[in-house]
Amino acid sequence: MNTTTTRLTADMQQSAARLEQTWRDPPGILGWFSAINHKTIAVRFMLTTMGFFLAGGVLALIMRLQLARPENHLVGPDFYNQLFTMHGTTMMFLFAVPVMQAVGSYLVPLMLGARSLAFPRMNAFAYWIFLFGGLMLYVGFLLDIGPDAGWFAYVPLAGPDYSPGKRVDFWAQMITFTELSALLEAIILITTIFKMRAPGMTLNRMPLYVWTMLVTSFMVLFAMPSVMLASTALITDRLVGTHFYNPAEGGDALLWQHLFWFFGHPEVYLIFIPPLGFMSSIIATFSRRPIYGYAAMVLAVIATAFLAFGLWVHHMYATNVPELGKSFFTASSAMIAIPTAIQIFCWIATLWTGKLSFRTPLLFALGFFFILTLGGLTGVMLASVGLDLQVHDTFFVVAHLHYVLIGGAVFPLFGAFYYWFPKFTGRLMSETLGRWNFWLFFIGFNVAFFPMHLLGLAGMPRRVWTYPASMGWGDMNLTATVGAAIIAVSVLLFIINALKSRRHGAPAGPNPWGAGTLEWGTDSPPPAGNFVAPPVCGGRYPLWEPDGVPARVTGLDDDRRAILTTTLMDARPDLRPTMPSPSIWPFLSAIAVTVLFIGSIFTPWAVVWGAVPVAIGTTLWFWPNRKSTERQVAREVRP
Amino acid sequence: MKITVTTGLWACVIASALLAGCYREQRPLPGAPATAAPTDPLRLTSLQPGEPKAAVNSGNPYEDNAYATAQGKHLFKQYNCNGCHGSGGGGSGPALMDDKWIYGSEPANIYATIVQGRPNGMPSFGGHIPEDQVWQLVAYIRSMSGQLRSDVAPSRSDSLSPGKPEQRREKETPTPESLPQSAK
Amino acid sequence: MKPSMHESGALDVSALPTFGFGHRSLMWWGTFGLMIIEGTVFAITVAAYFYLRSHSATWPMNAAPPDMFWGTLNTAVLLASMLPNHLAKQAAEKLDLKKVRLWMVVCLAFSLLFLAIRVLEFTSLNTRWDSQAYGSVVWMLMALHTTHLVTDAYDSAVLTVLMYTGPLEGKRYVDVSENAMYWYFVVLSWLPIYAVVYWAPRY
Amino acid sequence: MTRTTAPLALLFAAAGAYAEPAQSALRPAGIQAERIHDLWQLTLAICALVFAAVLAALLAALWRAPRGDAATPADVSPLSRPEPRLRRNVLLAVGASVALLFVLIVADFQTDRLLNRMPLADAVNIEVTAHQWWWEARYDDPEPGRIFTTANELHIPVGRPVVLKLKSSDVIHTFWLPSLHGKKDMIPGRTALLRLRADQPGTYRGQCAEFCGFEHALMAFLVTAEPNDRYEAWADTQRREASNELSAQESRGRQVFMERSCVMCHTIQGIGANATFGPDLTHLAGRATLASGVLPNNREQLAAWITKPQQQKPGTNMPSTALSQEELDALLAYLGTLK
Repeated sequence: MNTTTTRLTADMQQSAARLEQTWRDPPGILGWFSAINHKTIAVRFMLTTMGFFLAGGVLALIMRLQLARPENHLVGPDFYNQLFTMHGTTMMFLFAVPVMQAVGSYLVPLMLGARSLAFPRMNAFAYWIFLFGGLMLYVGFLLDIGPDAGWFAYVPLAGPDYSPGKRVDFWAQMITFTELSALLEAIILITTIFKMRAPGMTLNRMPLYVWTMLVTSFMVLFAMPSVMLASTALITDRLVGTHFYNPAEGGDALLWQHLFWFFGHPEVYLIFIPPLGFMSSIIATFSRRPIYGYAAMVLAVIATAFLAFGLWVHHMYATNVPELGKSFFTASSAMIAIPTAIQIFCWIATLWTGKLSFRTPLLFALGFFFILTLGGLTGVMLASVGLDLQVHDTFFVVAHLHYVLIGGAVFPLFGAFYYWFPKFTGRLMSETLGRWNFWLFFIGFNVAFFPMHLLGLAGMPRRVWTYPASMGWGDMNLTATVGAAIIAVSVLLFIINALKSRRHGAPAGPNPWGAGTLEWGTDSPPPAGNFVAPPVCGGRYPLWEPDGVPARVTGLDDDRRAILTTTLMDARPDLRPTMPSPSIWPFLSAIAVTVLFIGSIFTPWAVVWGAVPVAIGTTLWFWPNRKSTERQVAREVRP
Repeated sequence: MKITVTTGLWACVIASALLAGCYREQRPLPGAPATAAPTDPLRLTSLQPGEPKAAVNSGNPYEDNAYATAQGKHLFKQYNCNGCHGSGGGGSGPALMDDKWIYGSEPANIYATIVQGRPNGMPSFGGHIPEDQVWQLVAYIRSMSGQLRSDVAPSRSDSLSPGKPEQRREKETPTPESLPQSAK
Repeated sequence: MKPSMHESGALDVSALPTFGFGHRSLMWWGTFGLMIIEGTVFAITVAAYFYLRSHSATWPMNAAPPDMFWGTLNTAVLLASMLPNHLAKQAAEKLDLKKVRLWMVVCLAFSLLFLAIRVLEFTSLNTRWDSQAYGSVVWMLMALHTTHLVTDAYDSAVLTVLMYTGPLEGKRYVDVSENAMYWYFVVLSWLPIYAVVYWAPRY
Repeated sequence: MTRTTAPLALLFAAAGAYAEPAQSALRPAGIQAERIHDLWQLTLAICALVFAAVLAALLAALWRAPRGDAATPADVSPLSRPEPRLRRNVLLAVGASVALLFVLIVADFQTDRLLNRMPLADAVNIEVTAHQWWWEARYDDPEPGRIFTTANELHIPVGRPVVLKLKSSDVIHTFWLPSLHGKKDMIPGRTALLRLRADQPGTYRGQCAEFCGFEHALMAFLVTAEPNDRYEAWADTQRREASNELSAQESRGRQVFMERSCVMCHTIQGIGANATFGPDLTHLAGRATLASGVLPNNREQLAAWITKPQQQKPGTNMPSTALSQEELDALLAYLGTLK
């Protein structure tokens, strides 16, 4: 397939060299901490989240070993409670949500034909904050300060009276870190998607994946403030004696549950919606045709986002919810299945009329259909008040949520890694290992989690560190543990495959899959400035357009970080702003903020004295440099 | 480069883990604490010949453990110490959150007071309350007058709040004091 | 798609301006995002306020409602500060450095004033954060908004200094204009909070 | 049940075929659990159908679609022309899903209504208070003299409605007795009502379903449903105080009870032990289990539970009590008299 690289003229080659010079990250250890190129940060972000994914997986394995036999004493209740709290917290806050934003922060600019993300320094800052928050949690865990009140930290158990010490405070501050990072990423992505699309990429030509990231980012803006408020109130209850959750002084334990689930349920969709975009990219490419029903897909995603805010109470049926309320939340919880169904049917229609090539990415996408559909259907069961009263807080729910999150998010995510790995590294991953990886994961997953449905119905509650032999749950638990081991092997294969292919994989070239979206129109891995010449977009699948190569943009300086911004709706060329250059200050500011947050766990005054270094750091981050400013002024064109 | 630094970060994590685990956060299950000192001989007065006897410092290990101190707080309520001592503010029994200590402020003194009882109404709980629970109570009682680190002392309870939570109280410097009038 | 894009192989954009105001600038979208987030935080806190109120027999719980004087005065000051703020914004969009400097300084003076009054507001709330849930949520509302006052005052201070010392370029005027927009948000978001903190306990 | 779902149903039935005493949502023994179980079977059938249909469509698509690879030119014509057949089929599929969902929602509303409309004539009122980590049950009665308290093992009459008033004394617990009804949270500062009725005599196991700390896993209880006369007889025994005709060793045991830590937490009616921090032991010997439904109530277990409870339930609030063999024997002998 034609690409820009195959038709470089001599002067374009010089220009490409200058661009590389302009956009690449500074060398050296200091340069490493000053890096702001969206691809550099995104790769670090992805590696970090994968690290947390593995950590959370190890915790899960220990839990499965403990539960493999009844009345097992491999670990005690104290450590077990820390294990499942850390597992849930890690997977939800340190893996699932951030990994989606990490992948997005790599792909979105490339898919839009942009040179960079908006606010690259803020992007670096968001990464460092996330990293420090996650490390804080794990250092605490290793020092026996691991949170032990569940990832949902229900008060009063997580409150000052029943969770003494600093364990829960570390958890609550970790929330502050990760939510801050996620909120910043959301702002960055929204701005990028609205203002930095290639000329001609009207909203209705935007790749479906970009749509999912746009919708997800907006959901973040509305969902995450809720949990930040909740955890702040929790920490003030614990540290300065406020009474938000103290019934004796007019507070209310359910206030926590409302605030938490108003965030917590949309969060599931923050995790689930971007993978819908992975699915659409992979299915289109490997069935050699556009996704059927573009408009329906977009509207379905938007509908999901709206409904997601209307069903948090279905986590609280067992509390005293008034009947009418329950009916409303039942209806909306069941209705959210419709948009997902629409998308599934559109994908099946696409496959039905496509020319299929069964490469590993498509295999993972197909795994989604089996697992997610099952998980979605158990979700419909949980939406019903009657059934929920029986299976709520049992292993049935554990099975359900893993079917939804692993089937709905992790399988497409793995597919996405196989699909875009060539773009990240310039090399293809091994197909053989890929197939082993997929089949082991698929089988292991079902062996591990299907029995949990039955366990739940047979009366086994969640979050139990052990169970009496007389309950007869032993065999199914043993089966689940075997399945967990199989999953571990397959993930190990994935790591081996990635490490091996990074060095010795088959060279990919710009577009190994013959895909249609812009990120495949540049080298693999892309140059520091993403595109030697920014493309102009002629359709939904520009690389599939009759003329193959999109027309390109000229007139952007290549000796400074000039980018093109376009208008909101129909992406007409608008401005030529200049992006900021690399800086150490985002990193240093992140450290200052970390000191403030951790300090405030021990004394409220940290908020005061900790604010000073933060103010200094952010000011120096913002403060312009005289020389480059003069260069800017020289070439300034006023509106 | 990328790899080395990431591994470096993880190395720091592991290293910090190898530091002595954080005793403040452990959840020691019932069973007498490792090094609880023998109790002070019964002394009904602080008057003594010659050099004032140096305060016995028993180093109650529970005073560095948030969980044990919080357990002490729960026991204080369950064994109805509030009945006489209010929530530390005092009632028919002396206040426990002030700087006055009739029978000494050291853990060993308080232990003795609980185990042996004192004239004028303090019953002897020896044998009734297991030793480790007594030490938990001792730790909590000292937190009431701010003797413990603020990261160990309990925060507010889920009940009517009598005032500042223990962890926010200023440290009172204990002054021995003769029996109150009422007791004479 | 406009024909110009397909006539030649290239689309020349060298004539486009290098900065622009309002929603043309990336900065505007960044600020817009912040405003959504913080607006949501305020909204949810207010919701929590009324949730707690709906579970309590008496409101405010064994405490007198806050004294009106300082809060009302501060509301007036905040509203008044929108004028210099508006003029600073206009001046920035006309790239008029002298006026920008003038009105930014006036804004700064205002921010010092309302921060001072805010301190007095805290003394007249008639409850403590650790007295009961009512006190907690009132202090939470006030603390959240005060944080915004402080940060906004600090941002404006830094910008003002920059306006005097330089180095200056066109997009700094955009920063001034976005800072002004954020100021609007801080002032206008205060009105519902003022209503909740000072009037809700009275009705 | 359709043919597709029959094997599935078996599979799930298998899940119910375990544990004695029963603790399974699939073995309802009371009207409320029955209703939920009916809803379950309908939902299971419909969901199984949908799942099968989606999978069939997918496999058909994979089977019939031609193969291609990266070199195959992509067919972009769908961007410009409509695809009426796909449109019709997708719309049909969506329509079918909406219809089935609607059926489920209606069935659910119906079930929910029935659950809330259970007849309550001549009901037994029990106030159940959850503690970390045991259950206190106070049987209410218009005559204050007939009110009595027990722990961890409830008896209820078959066929009579039971109204449980659920409370918590510390953190959130959840009362779950799957054979008779679904869950209800016990939230500090709030009271919840749970209405149920046992229609088959038997002993059913229940368990705390909300994570509540160390011993959440081992916080169980038993409910024995028996004919009304047997129930009334049981209730009368519960109302009696501990007997005072004791052998020398037994009265020595009572002395141990009063002089050691036991008396600090436990009540025994009629001997002046009135602490309520732990379960009421007035009729301990009459119970089948110890330690909130996890240990069989026999001499060895009881001895172990008194001397080293932390080995049975790490983190429990029961302190280990050091007793000489003589004291222990006496205490066990005395506790044995508490029928």
